[in-house]
Amino acid sequence: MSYLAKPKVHHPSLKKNALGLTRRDYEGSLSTLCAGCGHDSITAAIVQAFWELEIEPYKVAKFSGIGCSSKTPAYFLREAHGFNSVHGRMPSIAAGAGAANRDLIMIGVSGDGDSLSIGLGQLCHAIRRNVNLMYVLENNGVYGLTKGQFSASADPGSTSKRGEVNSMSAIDGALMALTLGATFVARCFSGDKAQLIPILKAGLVHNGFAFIDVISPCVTFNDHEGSTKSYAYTREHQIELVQADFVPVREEIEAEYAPGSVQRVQLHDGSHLNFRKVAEDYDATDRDKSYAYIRKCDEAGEVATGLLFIDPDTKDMMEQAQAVPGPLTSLRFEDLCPGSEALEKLQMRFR
Amino acid sequence: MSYLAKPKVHHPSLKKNALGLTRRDYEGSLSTLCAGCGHDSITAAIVQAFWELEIEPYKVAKFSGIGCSSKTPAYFLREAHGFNSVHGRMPSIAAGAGAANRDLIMIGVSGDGDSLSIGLGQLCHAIRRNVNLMYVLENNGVYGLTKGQFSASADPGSTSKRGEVNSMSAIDGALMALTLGATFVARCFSGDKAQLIPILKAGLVHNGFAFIDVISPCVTFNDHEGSTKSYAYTREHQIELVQADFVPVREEIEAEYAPGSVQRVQLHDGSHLNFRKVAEDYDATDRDKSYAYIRKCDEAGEVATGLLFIDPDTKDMMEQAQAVPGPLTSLRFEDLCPGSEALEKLQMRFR
Amino acid sequence: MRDQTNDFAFKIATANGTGSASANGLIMQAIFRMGVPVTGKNLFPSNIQGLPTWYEIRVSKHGYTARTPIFDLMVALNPATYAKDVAEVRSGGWLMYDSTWPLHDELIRDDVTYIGVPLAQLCNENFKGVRERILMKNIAYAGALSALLGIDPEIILELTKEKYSRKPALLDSNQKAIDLGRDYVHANYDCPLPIRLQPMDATKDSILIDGNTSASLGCLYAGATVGAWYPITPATSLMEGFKGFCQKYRVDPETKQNRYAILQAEDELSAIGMVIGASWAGARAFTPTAGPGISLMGEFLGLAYYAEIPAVVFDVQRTGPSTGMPTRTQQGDLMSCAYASHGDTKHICLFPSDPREAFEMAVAAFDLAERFQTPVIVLSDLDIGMNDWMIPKLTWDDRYRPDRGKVLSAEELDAAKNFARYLDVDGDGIPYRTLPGVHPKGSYFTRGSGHSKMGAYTEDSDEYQEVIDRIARKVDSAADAVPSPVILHNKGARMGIVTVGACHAACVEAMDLMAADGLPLDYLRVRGFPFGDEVRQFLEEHEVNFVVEQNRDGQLRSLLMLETGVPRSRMQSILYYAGFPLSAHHVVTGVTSKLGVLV
Amino acid sequence: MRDQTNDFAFKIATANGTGSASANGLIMQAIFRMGVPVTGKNLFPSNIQGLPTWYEIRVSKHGYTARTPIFDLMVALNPATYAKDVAEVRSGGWLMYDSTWPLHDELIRDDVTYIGVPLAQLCNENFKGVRERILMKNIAYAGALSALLGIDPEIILELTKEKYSRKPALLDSNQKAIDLGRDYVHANYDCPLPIRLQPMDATKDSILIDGNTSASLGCLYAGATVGAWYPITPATSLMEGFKGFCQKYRVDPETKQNRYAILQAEDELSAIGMVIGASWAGARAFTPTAGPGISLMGEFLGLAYYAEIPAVVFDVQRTGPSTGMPTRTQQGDLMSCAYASHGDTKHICLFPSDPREAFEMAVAAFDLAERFQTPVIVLSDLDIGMNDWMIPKLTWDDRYRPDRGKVLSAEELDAAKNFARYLDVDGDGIPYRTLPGVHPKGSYFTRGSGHSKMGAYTEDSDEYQEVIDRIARKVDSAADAVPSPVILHNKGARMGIVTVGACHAACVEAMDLMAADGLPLDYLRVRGFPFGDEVRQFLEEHEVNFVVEQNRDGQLRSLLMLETGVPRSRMQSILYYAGFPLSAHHVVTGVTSKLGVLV
Ligand SMILES: Cc1ncc(C[n+]2csc(CCOP(=O)(O)OP(=O)(O)O)c2C)c(N)n1
Ligand SMILES: Cc1ncc(C[n+]2csc(CCOP(=O)(O)OP(=O)(O)O)c2C)c(N)n1
Ligand code: SF4
Ligand code: SF4
Ligand SMILES: [Mg+2]
Ligand SMILES: [Mg+2]
Repeated sequence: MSYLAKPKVHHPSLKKNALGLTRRDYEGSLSTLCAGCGHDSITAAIVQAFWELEIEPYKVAKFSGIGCSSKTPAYFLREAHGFNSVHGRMPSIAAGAGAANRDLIMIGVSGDGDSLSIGLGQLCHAIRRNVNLMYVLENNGVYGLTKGQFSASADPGSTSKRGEVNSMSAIDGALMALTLGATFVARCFSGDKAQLIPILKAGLVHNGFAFIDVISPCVTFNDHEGSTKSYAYTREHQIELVQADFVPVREEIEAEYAPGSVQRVQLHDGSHLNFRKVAEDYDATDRDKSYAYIRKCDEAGEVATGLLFIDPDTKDMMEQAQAVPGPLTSLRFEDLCPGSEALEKLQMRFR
Repeated sequence: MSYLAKPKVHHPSLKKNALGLTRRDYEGSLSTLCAGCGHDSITAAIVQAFWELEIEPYKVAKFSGIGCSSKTPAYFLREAHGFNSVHGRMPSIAAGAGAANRDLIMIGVSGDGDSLSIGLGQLCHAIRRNVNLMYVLENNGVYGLTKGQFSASADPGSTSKRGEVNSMSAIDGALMALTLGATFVARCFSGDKAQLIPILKAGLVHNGFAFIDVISPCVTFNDHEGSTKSYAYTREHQIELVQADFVPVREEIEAEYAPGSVQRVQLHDGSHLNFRKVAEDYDATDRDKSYAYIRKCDEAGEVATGLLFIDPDTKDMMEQAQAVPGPLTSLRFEDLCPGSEALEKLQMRFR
Repeated sequence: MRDQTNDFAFKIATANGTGSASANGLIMQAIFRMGVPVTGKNLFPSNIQGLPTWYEIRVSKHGYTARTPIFDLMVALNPATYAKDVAEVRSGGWLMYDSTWPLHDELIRDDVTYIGVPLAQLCNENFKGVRERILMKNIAYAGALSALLGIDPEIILELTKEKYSRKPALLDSNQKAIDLGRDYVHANYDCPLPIRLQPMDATKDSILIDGNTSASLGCLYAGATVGAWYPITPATSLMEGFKGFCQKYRVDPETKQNRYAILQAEDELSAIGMVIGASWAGARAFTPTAGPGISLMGEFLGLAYYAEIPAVVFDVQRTGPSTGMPTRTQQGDLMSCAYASHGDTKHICLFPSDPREAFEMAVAAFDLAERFQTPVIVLSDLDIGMNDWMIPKLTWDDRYRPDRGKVLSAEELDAAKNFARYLDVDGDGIPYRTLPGVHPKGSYFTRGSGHSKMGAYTEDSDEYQEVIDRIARKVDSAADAVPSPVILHNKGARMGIVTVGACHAACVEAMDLMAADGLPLDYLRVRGFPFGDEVRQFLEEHEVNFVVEQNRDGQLRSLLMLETGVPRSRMQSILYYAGFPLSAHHVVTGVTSKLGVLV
Repeated sequence: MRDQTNDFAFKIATANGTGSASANGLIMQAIFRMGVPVTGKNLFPSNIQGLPTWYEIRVSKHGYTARTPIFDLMVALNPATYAKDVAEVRSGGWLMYDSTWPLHDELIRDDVTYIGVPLAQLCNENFKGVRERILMKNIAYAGALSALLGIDPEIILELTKEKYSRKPALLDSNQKAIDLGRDYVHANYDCPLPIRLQPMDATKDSILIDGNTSASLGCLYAGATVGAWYPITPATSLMEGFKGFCQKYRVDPETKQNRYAILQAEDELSAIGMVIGASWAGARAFTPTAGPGISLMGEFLGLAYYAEIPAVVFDVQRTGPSTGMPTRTQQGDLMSCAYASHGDTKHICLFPSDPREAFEMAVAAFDLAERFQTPVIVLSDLDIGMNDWMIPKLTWDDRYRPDRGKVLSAEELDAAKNFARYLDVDGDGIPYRTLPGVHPKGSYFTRGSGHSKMGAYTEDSDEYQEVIDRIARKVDSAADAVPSPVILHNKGARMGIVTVGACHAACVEAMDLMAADGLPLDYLRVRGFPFGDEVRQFLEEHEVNFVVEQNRDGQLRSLLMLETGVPRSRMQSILYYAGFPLSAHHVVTGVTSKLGVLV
């Protein structure tokens, strides 16, 4: 809200990145979310990830739907355009923006209601299209902003704050994304920055749709006994299948890993990921293996986290459209309009 | 169309079922689809399945969206109510009807455009809700009624009649249904009645959402070289993982199977299925195994068919709602309206 | 100076999510129990915790229920809005604040009396734990207020007891907090203030209730069995209310099974689809929503209109367009609802003015939807739906039986020679319906594509036209069946006020004020659409009609022009669309300024 | 008997999916090449194969392009519709049929001349294979017709050569089929009939084109780079046309990469979302749809209106409501488009009357959308979009440059002190925009929720109201920017005809007829919404205005009442909504019957 604009004081002490920007320069207005909301931690991680990647904020476009989670793009990257669209329809807005200007660095933030209920169709088709968008699903198992109804990610058997039991099966965004051919699938916990930040960085660099499901507890409506999206439950049941270290282009690869223990995946901009297998025999580049592995964890009552799957060399939406490089918005009108002569000529067809 | 109403002549010769009805009694008006359309074969199989199950037509409710496929409910069960709703939104109509009257035997017919594009969200949520509906997806990889654009089930690399190549990944309805916790998942080929009919019968008896993906070639727009939904391609690449024999309640189980070769699954009405494993080590009651198996076939360029997965004892939507047995529509008003005294009393809360 | 006993208004400024809601409710209810007419308006943010929220309480011995923008006392407990709140007190009024911290000089007005109560300090001394201290602070101010306004302590005690009967620990701390506030005020100020309460006997036949709750009661009593919804402010509490009542009155005593089904849909398209499917199969089904939901339901509403399927929709309107201000009120969906969906359509709409009519019209909606086999939209709004109104007790006639319309039973179908779904057998434009699963002869194919009166698919012009012409006649004929307008004639009145919905309270108060100033006005409030002929007559009887409504574009006036043919020149728009409930003040200034122009 | 040379109409009845379309096209084009004005109306079913379909060709030396319901010749080739077709021939007219099989007696009218041609027999004798025989039958009748009507054989030959230049085999069989038909007729009947063709010189500056194709050309020339769509009849061919032109004119000659992106969305909600996203990011983007799509786009259109984002939508209207008759025409979406979405909204609409205006208005739509930062809806219809119209050649002014509206460049932002998205800097109600990825100073947060003129989130009444009041002013000011109405004054006219879109052709023809009968009328055709003041003036200048439109509820009249304030009493509705293109006949009978009542 206007009167909540955060004072942009500069502490000379703050560390600067290569652009000479401090973390503060990647923040937005003051959060109006509940104290302790998981979403705020994710916002902090996003700020950190952009700062570390040394991205100029104004080159970024932020998208969201409607919900507490969807409010958060206002809380980071003050100097980037933001688009808080309508409920569940953010993916189409982002796809359109990406078509107009493929050079935009696009991040979308959504909630489990916004993404898996009203927005399920658009999310699935954005995955199919491989829109070049990092999509962060802030997953708390409820509709926070409308005060705590079950969302489609609520696990069967889990209970609402009022004690009702959810009977419907849950939609697991990660499994669904894998099934739909997503090229980047991760699951994290808002409470685990060490894991979240490198994955966010990889997601931003990934060429295509990066789906990141982040368990993000709702302290007000879904942090109780009986919830499977509470801080306590997630801490207890989270298991990390892989640890992904993001290595930017210019940094040297330290060979400090025990041989064989690490899988190296090159990203399209030259940077790469080092996967340290926590669960050995896990292969984050094998779609079916990861699917099966996540299912195994489900059966064991564990919440599988980490960068679960990546296919680094795929064509994003605009490559599939075989569009010219650079923004369509910067094409000269002369290169778009065939002109009067051509019009005269082509009309012979209609005689 | 009115003037296409089919003459309902009765050939005494025609075989009658226990209700004394012939196949003719399960037909509808004359099809207006293209000669050779796969959808017409499915219609014929549906007629056969209902006739064999000896279901009174008027107890059935037929639902569809919009498309060539969605026209077909007019072509079977003349004596059943039909509801040709709007594009992609049939599942919600069926869910509502099922809530009002859970005794209705509900069948939904849709197309790949109706189900996987505009209707994807509703389909997924009907699966989650486990609406007691047999859902037949007549899958031809194109939008037939709008003249042949790619649908979301078109395989990457397959070509349109005009020669365009599809670049987007395909949505495999069966895999998606498995991922969403569907309790009955099958895939068939419209050209294979022997396989289709028992599966349709099982789907009708199944207590919950029965998802049946039927490859149903569009002879006019998608039956060419380069299509992966053509008759030729499907015949060549179809492989049957399991053969399901449907055994109605009153029939004896003939033990004519080689011991071990058959898996017996009991359905909630007492009838059951005998699975003859074509691919041995296939288990149609193991969600993850079937998922993996289908994926393996995909990799091998094979189209896995059969009753791929079934979980016979689950709660359908109305059981989850803990609703009274029988139609809500037949409750007496006295049992619904608390009356004036109760109103007087409860208002003490508001003083 | 006028006596303000039982005739004043005050406003409480806090931050949301801090428990102030229950304190405000406590005060409201206590005043009500003293027999004094009272209404409350909750102005809350679209947010869960920590943002400014206000609660306005108006005490009116005359029984006026409209919002008043003039406040005698401000309870300013939110530093974030001090400046705004201080400015809003009327000259000569009072301001209560938490004196644990001093007030900045610029907040001091010398025409206002300041009442400092060290709430935080008191609670910090007497309670442990951050959360409890915050909560108790908000109970303590209730105690302080009760002293300042002369609220009967017995009643407060009784209410807290009722509330915490099952939680003795809470009861004690609450009681303690109340005493802290009251005692401090008694010790430091002479109480009560000139704005004070005196017991009356004006509320014993009334209740305090919000319109979503009463509407959900209407659905319960009308026999609705299927509720489908997707949560949205300010409609959410309607379905939550219905669920609560069903859990109490719709559970089979033996089997504990439910005589209802509530489906939480994945979105509004699905919710209205479920309602249409359920109604098609013969249930009374409904869905509550708000503006964005209405937009999303457009396609399906057209299907129900053309395929002639009953459907009941509650549009609890909020401030638009788009997401707008979800926690503010408006009447901005009139046009969207009346003509929802592409192509030629027109929908029956009902316009409650308060929670009582919300209850009655909920029942009427189901009868009309089934009788006319078409969607019926009840246009409530956030003010009606979410604020606590004092209304006469709801009553119920046990002889009521649902009007299921022309539905053919199995017996009738057995007897019938044949059945044609869209045939105008009775010449009233209403065809006969059948339900699935009832009888082979009843079968037909429902479709939103072209169909003949026999129910067959058609692309034939005449067959198509015959059906849609009949549907137009049918819906227009509903004008005589919807609730008739409220019409008041006043002696000597030459001009009229025409309005809709929640504007009622402010309009009638404004008319009293203007009559007192020698400007009597006639009054008409539409309650249903399509409009009956009385509406046209009223408009034509009056040279000048002031059309009062809460939207920017004068949508009620638009509907009046379109449907009655009365020219715009006879209608003067008085519009208020800032998002708060309408006050008599807005109406009076609106009328007088127009008159300034007119004369 | 009047000379019908170059002045007659005939109708061809076949089944769809049998190749008759190309035969009909061939005949149309041949007549056109003879220099004779001609138009065709395709009446096809919502189905792919085997259902009745009709093609109506009107030859008019006067250049009238409206549909005529009177047919001099019926080419009855579909036994399923024989009865209907025979009945439609004017008394004294001709009927050609396939005499391979005899006609039933009840099909014989003695006031009609029957021309039997054994098409099936001829083709069975001369061609092999079921499919080829069916196809060739439909070419053979073209040959027969060319003889009966005196179409220049040379031109037919030339056209077939052009068409099959790359398929010599097909060329031969087609040529052969044509000869079969022609020779048989020449041998058995004396040709040509009194309804005959004679070369003229009236078409050399014209083209035959449908409005979806011309609209897609408009998008190409306007510089649209992003097209998002979901297939729907009758809008599908608009995007397919755009794709075709882009493949020819928008591919980088070296790299073969595309200077456009066409996104086939999963539904209309997604399609309009993509358009809004692309426009927000600075591209010219559009989506073609029909009624059902408009209903589904409602929520997003409200967002674009309130967040002030350009968006171009083509609504190629079809017969509603709901799915209605997808292959029939209507003007039923006027109200839905003008006020789409919940809350207070109003949208700029453009109303082309033929393919030429569809081209021009497509271009205008992008300029208006970007200039006013709001959605613009071009309301075409199936008649304009899918039928072949004879129109003057399209022209293009190479000096044209897109009006991108107030978009701040990086340089401007650099220079600017600060940027406020929704500030009315110039007092014209239009704020300044920035695009993402351009400059840090340009950043702002776009939202459909309450916002202040600075672009900040707000729940403050005044801040909210300031913005929506400006938006209302902004959109109303577009009245002077949309294409002005076409106004014709006729000597002695006291009454006026007011209409919209494709009704034009029928109205002007009707006016000629009525003028000849001594009833001169003035004429106004609206071309844009909001209406300019000329519209109000015209309506007020005429005691009686006949409002001619193609919907049931008089939606244009409604818009005129609402926006001009002119009372309904001055407007007499003349409605035709049976789904076929409007004919002068409907207008004349409409007017005269009203006059009967009036006098
Ligand atoms: C069309 C529409 N329907 C309903 C709403 C009301 N609504 C706002 S947010 C929300 C759900 C948000 O849940 P989620 O996406 O999980 O976000 P969270 O608040 O939990 O972070 C709903 C239903 C809306 N704004 N628009
Ligand atoms: C809201 C809406 N959008 C678009 C259409 C146009 N439309 C009709 S059928 C169809 C696609 C049908 O494809 P599918 O479901 O695969 O059925 P098929 O014809 O292939 O059997 C479309 C896009 C429509 N009727 N309604
Ligand atoms: S309600 Fe829940 S999701 Fe929303 S801000 Fe509060 S804690 Fe976060
Ligand atoms: S177009 Fe395709 S899907 Fe439609 S009827 Fe013909 S063959 Fe079947
Ligand atoms: Mg959530
Ligand atoms: Mg299809």
